[in-house]
Amino acid sequence: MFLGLYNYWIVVVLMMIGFYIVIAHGNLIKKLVGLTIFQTSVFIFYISMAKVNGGTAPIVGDGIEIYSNPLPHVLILTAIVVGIATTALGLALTVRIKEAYGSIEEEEIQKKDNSTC
Amino acid sequence: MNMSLETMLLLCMLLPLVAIVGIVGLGHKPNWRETVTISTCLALIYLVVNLYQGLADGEIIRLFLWEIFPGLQLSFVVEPLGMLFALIASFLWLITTIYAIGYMRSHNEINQTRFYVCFAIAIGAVMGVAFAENLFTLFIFYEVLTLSTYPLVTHAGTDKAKAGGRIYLGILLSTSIVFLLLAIISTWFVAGTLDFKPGGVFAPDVDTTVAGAILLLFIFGIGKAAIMPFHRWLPAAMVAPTPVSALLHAVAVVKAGVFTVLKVCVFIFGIDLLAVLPTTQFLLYLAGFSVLFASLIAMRQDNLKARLAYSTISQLGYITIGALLATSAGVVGSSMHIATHAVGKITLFFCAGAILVAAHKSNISEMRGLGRKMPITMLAFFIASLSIIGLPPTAGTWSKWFLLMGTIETEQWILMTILMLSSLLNIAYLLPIPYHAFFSDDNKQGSGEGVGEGVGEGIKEAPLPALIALSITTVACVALFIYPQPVYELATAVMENSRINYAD
Amino acid sequence: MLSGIYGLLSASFFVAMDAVDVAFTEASVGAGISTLLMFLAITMTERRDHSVRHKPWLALIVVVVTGALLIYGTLDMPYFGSADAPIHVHVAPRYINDSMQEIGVINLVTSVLGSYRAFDTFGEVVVIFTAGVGVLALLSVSRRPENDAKIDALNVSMHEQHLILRIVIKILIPFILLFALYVQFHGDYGPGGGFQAGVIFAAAVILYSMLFGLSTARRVINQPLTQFIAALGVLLYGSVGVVSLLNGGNFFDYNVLSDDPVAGQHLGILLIEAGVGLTVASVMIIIFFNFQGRKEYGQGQAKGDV
Amino acid sequence: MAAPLCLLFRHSRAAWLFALIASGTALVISILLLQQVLATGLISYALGGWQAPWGIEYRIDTLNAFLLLIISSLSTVVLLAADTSISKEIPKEKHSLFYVLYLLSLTGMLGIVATGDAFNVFVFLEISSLSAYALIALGSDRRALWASYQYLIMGTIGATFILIGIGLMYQMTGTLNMHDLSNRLPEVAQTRTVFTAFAFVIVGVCLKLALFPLHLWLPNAYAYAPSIVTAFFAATATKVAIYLLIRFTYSVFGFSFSFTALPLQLLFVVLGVLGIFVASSAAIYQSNVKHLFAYSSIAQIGYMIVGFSISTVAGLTATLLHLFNHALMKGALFLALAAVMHRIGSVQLSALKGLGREMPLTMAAIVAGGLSLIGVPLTVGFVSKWYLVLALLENGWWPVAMLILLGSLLAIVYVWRIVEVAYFQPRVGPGELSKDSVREAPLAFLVPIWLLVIANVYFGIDTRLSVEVAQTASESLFGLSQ
Repeated sequence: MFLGLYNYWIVVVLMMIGFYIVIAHGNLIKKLVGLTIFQTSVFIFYISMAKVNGGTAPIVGDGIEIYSNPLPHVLILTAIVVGIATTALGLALTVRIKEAYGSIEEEEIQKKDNSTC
Repeated sequence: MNMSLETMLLLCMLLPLVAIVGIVGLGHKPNWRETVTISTCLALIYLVVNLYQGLADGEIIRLFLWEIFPGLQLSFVVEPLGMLFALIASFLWLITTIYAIGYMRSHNEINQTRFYVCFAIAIGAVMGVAFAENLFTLFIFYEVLTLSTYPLVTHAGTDKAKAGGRIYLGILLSTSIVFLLLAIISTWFVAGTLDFKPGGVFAPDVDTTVAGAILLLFIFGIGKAAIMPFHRWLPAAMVAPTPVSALLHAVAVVKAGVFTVLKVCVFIFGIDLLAVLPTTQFLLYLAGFSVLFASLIAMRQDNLKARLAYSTISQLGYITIGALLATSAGVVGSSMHIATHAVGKITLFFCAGAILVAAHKSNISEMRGLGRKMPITMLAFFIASLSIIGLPPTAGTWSKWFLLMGTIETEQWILMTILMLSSLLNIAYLLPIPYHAFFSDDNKQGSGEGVGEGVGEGIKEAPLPALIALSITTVACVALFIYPQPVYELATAVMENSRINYAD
Repeated sequence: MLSGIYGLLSASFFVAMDAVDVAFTEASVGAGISTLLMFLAITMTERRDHSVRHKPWLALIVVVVTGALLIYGTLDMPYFGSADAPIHVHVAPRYINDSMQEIGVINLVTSVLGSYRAFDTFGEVVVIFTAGVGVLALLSVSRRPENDAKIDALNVSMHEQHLILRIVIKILIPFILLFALYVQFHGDYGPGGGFQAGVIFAAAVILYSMLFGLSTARRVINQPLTQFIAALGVLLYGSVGVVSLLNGGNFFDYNVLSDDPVAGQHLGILLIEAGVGLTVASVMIIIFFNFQGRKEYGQGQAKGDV
Repeated sequence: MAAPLCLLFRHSRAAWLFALIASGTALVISILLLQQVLATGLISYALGGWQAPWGIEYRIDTLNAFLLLIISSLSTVVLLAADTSISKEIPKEKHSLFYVLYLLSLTGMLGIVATGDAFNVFVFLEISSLSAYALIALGSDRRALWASYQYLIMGTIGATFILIGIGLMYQMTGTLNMHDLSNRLPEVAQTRTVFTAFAFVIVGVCLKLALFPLHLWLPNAYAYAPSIVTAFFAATATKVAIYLLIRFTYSVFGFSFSFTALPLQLLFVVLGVLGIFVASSAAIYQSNVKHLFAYSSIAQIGYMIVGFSISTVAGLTATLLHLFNHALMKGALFLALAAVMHRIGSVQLSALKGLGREMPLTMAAIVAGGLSLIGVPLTVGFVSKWYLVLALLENGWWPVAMLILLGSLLAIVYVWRIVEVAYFQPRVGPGELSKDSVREAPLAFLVPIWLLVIANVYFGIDTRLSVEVAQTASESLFGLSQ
C-alpha cells in the first residue's frame, strides 16, 4: 500500500518545504520562492494524478491505447500561468517595497511602520 | 374638517416630521421657527383630542402602513392606554415648547434649531410609541426616541454633556438591544405574534419558566423605565437643558418606558399569566427596592435636578410595581400615575429650570429664602411636591390610592410598607425645599453667601413664557384631583378592555 | 538559482509523467522566466540574507499539521498510476475517445484546453493580462529624457564588452522567433501551443534587450505597442467567443464557426491560441521591460544623486 | 445568457465612462438574471457548447443571482464616485490602468459567483485577487505596498489550499463540475481523502474570508488601499468568499457531510463569536477610521459565520440577508470616507473634528451607516440582526443570541466615537487646514453615497425583496443538499 502512494508523499514533503519557507522566512523574495515551490509541488501532485500505468502522453497516435488523463494537464497549464502571474506581481511589489522602505526584511519593515504611525 | 380619523392618526406621527422642514428652513429666523413649532403643537393637540373623541365614541381607529417582515407590520391603533399617554405627551409638549422658548432664549443656548428639530422628532416618536399596535412598531419608535433625544442630552457639547450622553445612549441602547430585542424576538418565537392583545398573546399552557425569563428580559430591557440597576442614565441625562429634562426625562422618555412596561404586562403577558410567573415576585421586589433606594439617594442630593431625577426613578418604580401586581387596581393606578406623575414632575422641573434661569442656582442649599423672590415658582413647586407625595388636594392622591389598593388586594404587605415609607421619604426630600425657600433667611448662612446675596439682589421671577408654562401645569395638578374623570375612565377602560376580551 | 534548477527538475518530472505539454511550459516558465525575474528582483533589492526566521516553531507546527493532514488524506487515494481511479473513468474517457471526432486535434491537451475548457483558458489569459497590468501599475515609470541619455551611455559602455555574445545572439534570435512560431502552430499536433510560444517569443525579445540595452529594445518594441498587443490577444480570444455567440451557438462554441464542426473547432482553437500567444508574449515583455526599466531608473537616479 | 458578463473587460484602455457602462450592463444583466431565476429556477449555460461535466458551465440559481446582483450593483454605485476620488489619490497616468484592474477584479468576482466549475472558481479567484493586490498597492501610502504584499502571500496560500482541495476532490470523483461533484461525492464521502479535501477548501476559503483568526491581512489592506478600492472590496470581496463557503459546504459537499465530518458548527460559532468580540474591540481602539471600519467588517463577517453555522434555513437566510445588508452599509460608509479623504486628505479620527458642520450630508451618511451597523430599527442592520437572533432562538441557542447582541453594543461604542468627534468637537485646526477649504463633498460622491444610504433605509423598511430572495436561495440550498 505504501508503495502505491509514495509519489504523493514526496509531493507533500515538497509542498511543506515550500509552505514552511513562506511562513517562516522574513525575506520577502525568499517567501516568494517558497510560494513558487509550494505551488509547483501542487502542480506535480495534479500531474501525478493524471498518470496511468503504461500510458503515454495524450497525443493521439496510431496503435496507442492508453493515454494519460489530459484534463489535469490542462488545469496545470492554467495553474502555472497563474503561478507565474502571482510571482511576477509579488516581485514587482517587492521591488516597490524595497524602494519605499529600503529593505525587504519583514521585521525591519514592520519596525519602520510602527515608528511612522 | 372631514379628515378621517385614520388620517389623523397618521398625521400625529407625520406632523412633527413636517414641522422639521419648517424648522430647518426657518432656522435663521427664531420667531418664525418657533411659530412653526408652536403651531405644530397646537395642531397635534387638535389631532389627539379628535382621536380621543373618536375613541370615546367607540370607534376603532386602526392604521396599517406596511409589512416589514412577513407577519410583522408597522401598524397603529388607538386604545385607551395609548390615548392617555398621547394626550399627556401632546399637551405637555405644547407647554414645554412655550417654556423652552423662554428658557432657551434667556439662557442663550447654542444650536437652537437642532434643538427644536430633535424635539419634534422625539415627540413624533412618542406618538408612535403611544399608538403602536404591536410590540415591533413600538420597539422601532422606542429606538427612534432614544436616538433623537441623544443630541438633546449632549446639547451643551461640553465634556460633561458628552459623558452624560454617552451613559444615556449606552444604557438605553444596550438594554434595548440586548434584552428588549431578545425579549421581543423570543416572544415572536414562542407566541408567534407581537400584536398587543388584551389578555396576552401567550398560549395558556405556555411554559412558565420560559415566559418568566422573557418577562425578566422585558423588564430589564425597557431601560427607559429606569429600574435599578439600569437607572444610571436618568441622572446622567440631567446635563441636558431643563426643557429637555422636563419633557423627555420626566415625561416622554421615562413614560415611554413605563408605558411599554404596562403594555407588555397587560397586553403581551396578560395579568392572569403574569400573576403565576415565577419571576414576577422577584421583579416586584426589585422595583420596590428601586423605589426605596432611589428615594434614599434623592435625600442626599444637593443638586436640585439630580434630586428630582432620583425622585423620578423612585416614582417609576411605583408604576412598574402597579403593572406587575397584576390586579386591576394596580394597573389602573399605574396608568393614572403615568398621568399624574407627568404633570407633577414636569412642574417641578419647570421650577428648577426657572430658578436656574432667573437666579442661576442649581443647588438646593443655595435656595434658602428664594421663595420671597420667586413666589409663584416656589408655590408651584410646593403644590407639585404635594402631588408627587400623594397628598390631597393634588392629582397624585388618586394614583397612589389605587396603587396601595393594589398591594393590599394582593396582600403584598412588604410592598405596601415600601410604598408608604417611600411616600414619607418624598415628604422628607421635597417639602424642605419650598419650606426653606419661604421660611428661612438666606443671609444666615456663612461663607459664600456674599456672592449669592449679590446675585440675589437681581433675582426676579422667571421669564414670562416659563412662568405661564409652570402655572398651567400646576393648575393641572390640582385640576386632576378635582376632576380626574377622563384619566380615570381611560385607565379603567384599559382594564375593562382586557377583561372583556379575555373572557371571550 | 536553486529554484531554476528546481523548475527544470520538475519539468523533467512532468515528462516522466507523460505530461509533455506541461513540461514544456514549466521548463520555459519555471526554469526560464520566473528565475530571470527572481534574479532581476534580487539584483534590484539586495543579495544579502540576514533574515531571522521568526517563530520557526509555530511555523513548523502549522506545516507539520498541514502535511500530516495531507498524508492522512492521501491514505484513501487510489494508487499512483492505477488506471481505474475515478478520474480516469468518469470524465476523461470522453476527451480521449471522442475528441477526435468532435474536434479533430491530435494533441488531446490542446483540445481540452482550447475547446472543452476554453473558458478556463480564457480565464488564464485574463490572469496573465491582469498580472501585466498590475506590474505596469506598480513599476512603470514616466521616463525622463535626460535619464535616458545617461542610461544609454551606461549601456553602450557595458555592451561593448560582450561583443561576441552579441553576435551569437543576433544570429540566434531569428531562429528563436521561428521556433516560437513553430510551437505556436504546432500545438495541434505535438506539445506546444500559444502559451509556450508566447514565452519563447518573449524570451527572444528579452535576450535581445539584455544585450542591446533596454532603450534599444524599446525602440523596436515600444511599450504602448506591447500593451496594445496584450489587449488585442485577450480581445481576439473573447471575440472568438462572441462570434460564436452571434452565430447562434454558445459562448466559445466553435462548431458554428464553420459549416463543418470539426473545421470550426480547428479554426476556433487556432484563433484562440493566437490570442493566447499574443497576450502571453506581450505581457512577458511588459513585465520584463518594467522590471528592467525600473532598475535602470533606480540606477540612473542613484547616479544622478551622486 | 451569462456570457456577456465576461466580455466586460475587453478594452484595455477603458476610461471611467466605459467602466461605468460595463458595470452598469452587468447590473442590468444580473437584475434580469435574478428575475428569471426567481421565475423559472435554475439556469445552466454550457460554455463552448460542451455539456457539463465535460465543458464548463455557468450555473445560476437564486444564490448566485443574488450575489451577482449585490456585486454588480455595488460596483456600479462605487464607480460613480471613482472618477472624482482617484483624481486625487492616484497619479494621472495610472488612471486607465486603475479602471482596467477594477474591471478585471469585478470580472473575477462575477466569474467566481457565476461559474459552476470548481477549477474555474480557482481561475477567477486568481483574477480577482491579482487585480486586488495591484489595486491595493496603488494606494498612496507606502504601507499600501506592504499591506498588498501580505495580502498577496496570504491570498496565494489560500488559493493554493483551495487548489489542493479541488485536486483531492477531483482525485476521488473524476469531475470538476460542482453539481456533478455533489452527486458523486456521497459515494466516497467516508474516505479520508474527501475529508482532507474538505478541510483544505474550508481553510483556504476562510483565509480569503478573513475569518478570525485568519484576518490579519485585512485591516491594513483596507486601510491603505485607495478609498474607492476599499469601498468596492469592503462591499463585495468578502461576500464572494462567503459565497464560496456556502457553495462548497452546502452544494458541493452536501449539508449532511459538511456538518458531520468536522465539528464545523461548533468551530464556526466559536470563531464567529470570538471574531465579533475581538474585532469589535480592536475597532474601538483604532485612530484611523478606515482601520476602524475594516475591523468592523471582520466583526460583521463573524455575524455571517454565526448565521452560517446554525445550518438551518433560517440561519442561512440571516447570513444571506446580512451579506446583502452589510454590502449596503459598508459601501455607504467607505464611500463617505472616500469623500472625506477627498476633501481633507485624511481619515484619522482627529481629522474628523467638527466635520458634521462642514460636510453635513457626508457625515449624516456615516451616521446612518453606523446606525445600520449597530442594528437600529428602520435600517438594514436591524433586519439582519432580527433574523439572525430569530434563527438562533429557533435552534435554542440562547447564549449565542445574547452574545451577538452584546457584540453589537461594541458597535455602538465605535460608531459613537466618530459621531462625537464629528458633531461635538469644534473644528479647530490651526495650521492644519484653513477653515474654508473644507466644503461638502462634490456631487459625484453625494449621489452614490446617498443612493446607498437610501437603500439602507429602504431595505430596512421594506424587506420583501431581500428576504424573499434570501429565503428562496437558502431553501434551494437545502433542497440541493438533500
